[in-house]
Amino acid sequence: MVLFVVAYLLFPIFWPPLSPTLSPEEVAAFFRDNTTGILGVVILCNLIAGSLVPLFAVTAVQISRVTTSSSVFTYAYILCVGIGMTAFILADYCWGVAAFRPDRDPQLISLLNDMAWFFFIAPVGTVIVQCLCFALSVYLDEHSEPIFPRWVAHFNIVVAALLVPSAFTVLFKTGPLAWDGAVSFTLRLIVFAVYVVVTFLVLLRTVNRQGADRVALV
Amino acid sequence: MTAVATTARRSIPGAPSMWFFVIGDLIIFGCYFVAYMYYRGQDHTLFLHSQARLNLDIGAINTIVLITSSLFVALGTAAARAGTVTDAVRLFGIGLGFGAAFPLLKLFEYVPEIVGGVTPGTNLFFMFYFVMTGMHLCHVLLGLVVISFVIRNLRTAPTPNISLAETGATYWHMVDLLWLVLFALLYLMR
Amino acid sequence: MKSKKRDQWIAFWMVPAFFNVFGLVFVPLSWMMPPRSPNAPEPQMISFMQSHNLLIACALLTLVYGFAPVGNSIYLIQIKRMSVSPVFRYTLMVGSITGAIVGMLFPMFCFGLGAFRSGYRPSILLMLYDFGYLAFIGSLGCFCIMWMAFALAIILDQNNVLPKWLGYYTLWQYVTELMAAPVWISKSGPFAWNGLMTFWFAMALYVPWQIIVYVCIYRSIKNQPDDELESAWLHQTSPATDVRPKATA
Amino acid sequence: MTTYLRNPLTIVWALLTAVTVVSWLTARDGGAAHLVNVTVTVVVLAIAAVKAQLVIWHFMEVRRAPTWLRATTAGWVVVLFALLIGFYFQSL
Repeated sequence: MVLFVVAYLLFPIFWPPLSPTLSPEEVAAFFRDNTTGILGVVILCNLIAGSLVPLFAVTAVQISRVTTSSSVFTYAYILCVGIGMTAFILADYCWGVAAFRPDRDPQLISLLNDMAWFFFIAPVGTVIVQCLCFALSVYLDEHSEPIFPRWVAHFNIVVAALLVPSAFTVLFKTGPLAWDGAVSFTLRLIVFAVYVVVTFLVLLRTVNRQGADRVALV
Repeated sequence: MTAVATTARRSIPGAPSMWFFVIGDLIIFGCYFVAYMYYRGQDHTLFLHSQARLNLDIGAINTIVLITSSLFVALGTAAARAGTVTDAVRLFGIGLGFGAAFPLLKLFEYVPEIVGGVTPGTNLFFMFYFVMTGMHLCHVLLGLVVISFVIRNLRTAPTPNISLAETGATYWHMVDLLWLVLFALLYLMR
Repeated sequence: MKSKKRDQWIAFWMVPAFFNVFGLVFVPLSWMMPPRSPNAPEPQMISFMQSHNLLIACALLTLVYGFAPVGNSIYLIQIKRMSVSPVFRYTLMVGSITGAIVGMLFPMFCFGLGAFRSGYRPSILLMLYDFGYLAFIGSLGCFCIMWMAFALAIILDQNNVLPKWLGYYTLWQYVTELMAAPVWISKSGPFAWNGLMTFWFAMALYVPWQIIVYVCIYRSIKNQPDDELESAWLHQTSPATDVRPKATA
Repeated sequence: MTTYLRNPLTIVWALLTAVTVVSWLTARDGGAAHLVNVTVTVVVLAIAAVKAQLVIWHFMEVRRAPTWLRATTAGWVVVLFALLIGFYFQSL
């Protein structure tokens, strides 16, 4: 979590994210002149992605404690986390490779950069399903005193809805839906950060309350 | 033993799900054979030339090895059904022995070929040859595992599980049957 | 009566919808499947790579591919009910995670990337073209272990959750995956990635299998006795509070 | 142990091996290896069909199985070899 905040500060290099309309040459130039910044971001991003996994794992444990008729949502949640995080880390690799040797042929650099952006957007699909699974498991909780408060489910639904538009960055190069557009990029990051923080807090509460009845992971 | 003319039993030997698998496998391999024949029809000379480079002797010995192992497995099932478990175990053992000889011979056939530069990539015939015999080899290895399970069951279980023995035998005969057709198509055809 | 198995049903019905979209995205929209032959004439390949609806396909997939795990989780809960060790469940889990990325997401992105920016040299486009198809059709490993784990689980299972012949049918899925191996070697003829032996036989076996599996799972969810459900302890009359079933992994 | 060898199966086995050896010899030094030799192929395919049917009947004990099983297996052998020979001649 802390890493996430630190990376955020280092992120400003990326803050004005590369607009997709840049031609390969400019992209290569961009990579050339601030390689150190990018490499820093890449290394930190790897750590962040790694650190997010335990957070989601704890949510998976809590979901398994929710008494629905079967643990289909827990498995779906675990699989989504697996896929989402790998995609996120792959994005770093592409940036890292591009920044590693910036004097490569510009077209390759821009290809790697595009690939990085594609993978950066990919987790959107799984995060949406994650939120849906989480929300559904909370709604269907037949437990006498529900493990998660209701508003958590509503929050997840909202998060999922907000993330949907950013999947279309692939189509547009300019305007709100493009990479650097307000809707897809900034909204997505803010929503994601808020989501992580809120889940973190909710988990703190449920884990403490859970102290009483120990139940193994599903 | 031979006098026991088993009446026309209405039940299928072995588990019905195994027969589903056997028939399905036959159909799938049948499709592969037909596809092979179709592509062979398009380029006879290439197939003939490359076929000449195959080692016919090992192929033939392999066929005989498989048929004998099939015989012993069949005798083993008959013995198991008749209740004499010790003979059944020995018969299955011999069948397993012959069966295990098949992959060894296959190695003696593949290694010199691959060392000699004949790989699946060389031409279409060898691609078919390696893929089909490779698939068949997987079935043989699986069959060996199944038969060793049957032997273990015969030796350890107080009452031998007849249907397991029959299922294993049916599968093994199917593997032998597939090889017969493969042998004819790949080695003997002109 | 509020069906107790509602969460399973929701997950269950989500997946056929996903597969229809999946089919729609692949076949009619971007004409990616059935694949072109590996050594199609270059201009044809490049024009294919530039076509705009590859991008739409890509966007749709990024949105929808999250439902693949839901499909796999349905298999997982059925395996959980079987009397087999959890090893099969973990193999299937790991297989599906790698499979989703390597087998579905990455190839789609390769095509999307090609279409995204027009300035690429043909050599890069061809590389993406091969990468996409080889990764999609040639990816054997993860799917092999997935179907093998599923098949063995069904065959070895005592309390007969899914019919045995389905186990053998899944075993053929494993066999067809093996048949896809020559895709890496040959560029034309029956063993190329659009060849009869590797692609069409596998497809002919896969599509009916997918439908049959869903029919069987539908039946097994339907006639799963209520007392076997994990939420069963909640509805038991006995007030014992700590009779919570140990939810083994 | 030897009492089992006088089993009808062994006769079938002897027949199968004999036929294999015969086809092995004919193929080895029979027609020149590089010529499309129709007779050899037809003979070989016919032998393979007979062998397949023998294995199915005796070894798989389909002879005493219910009729539908006998029909499917026999049907498979007939259809397969008919297709094989058909494709073979179609391509000549």
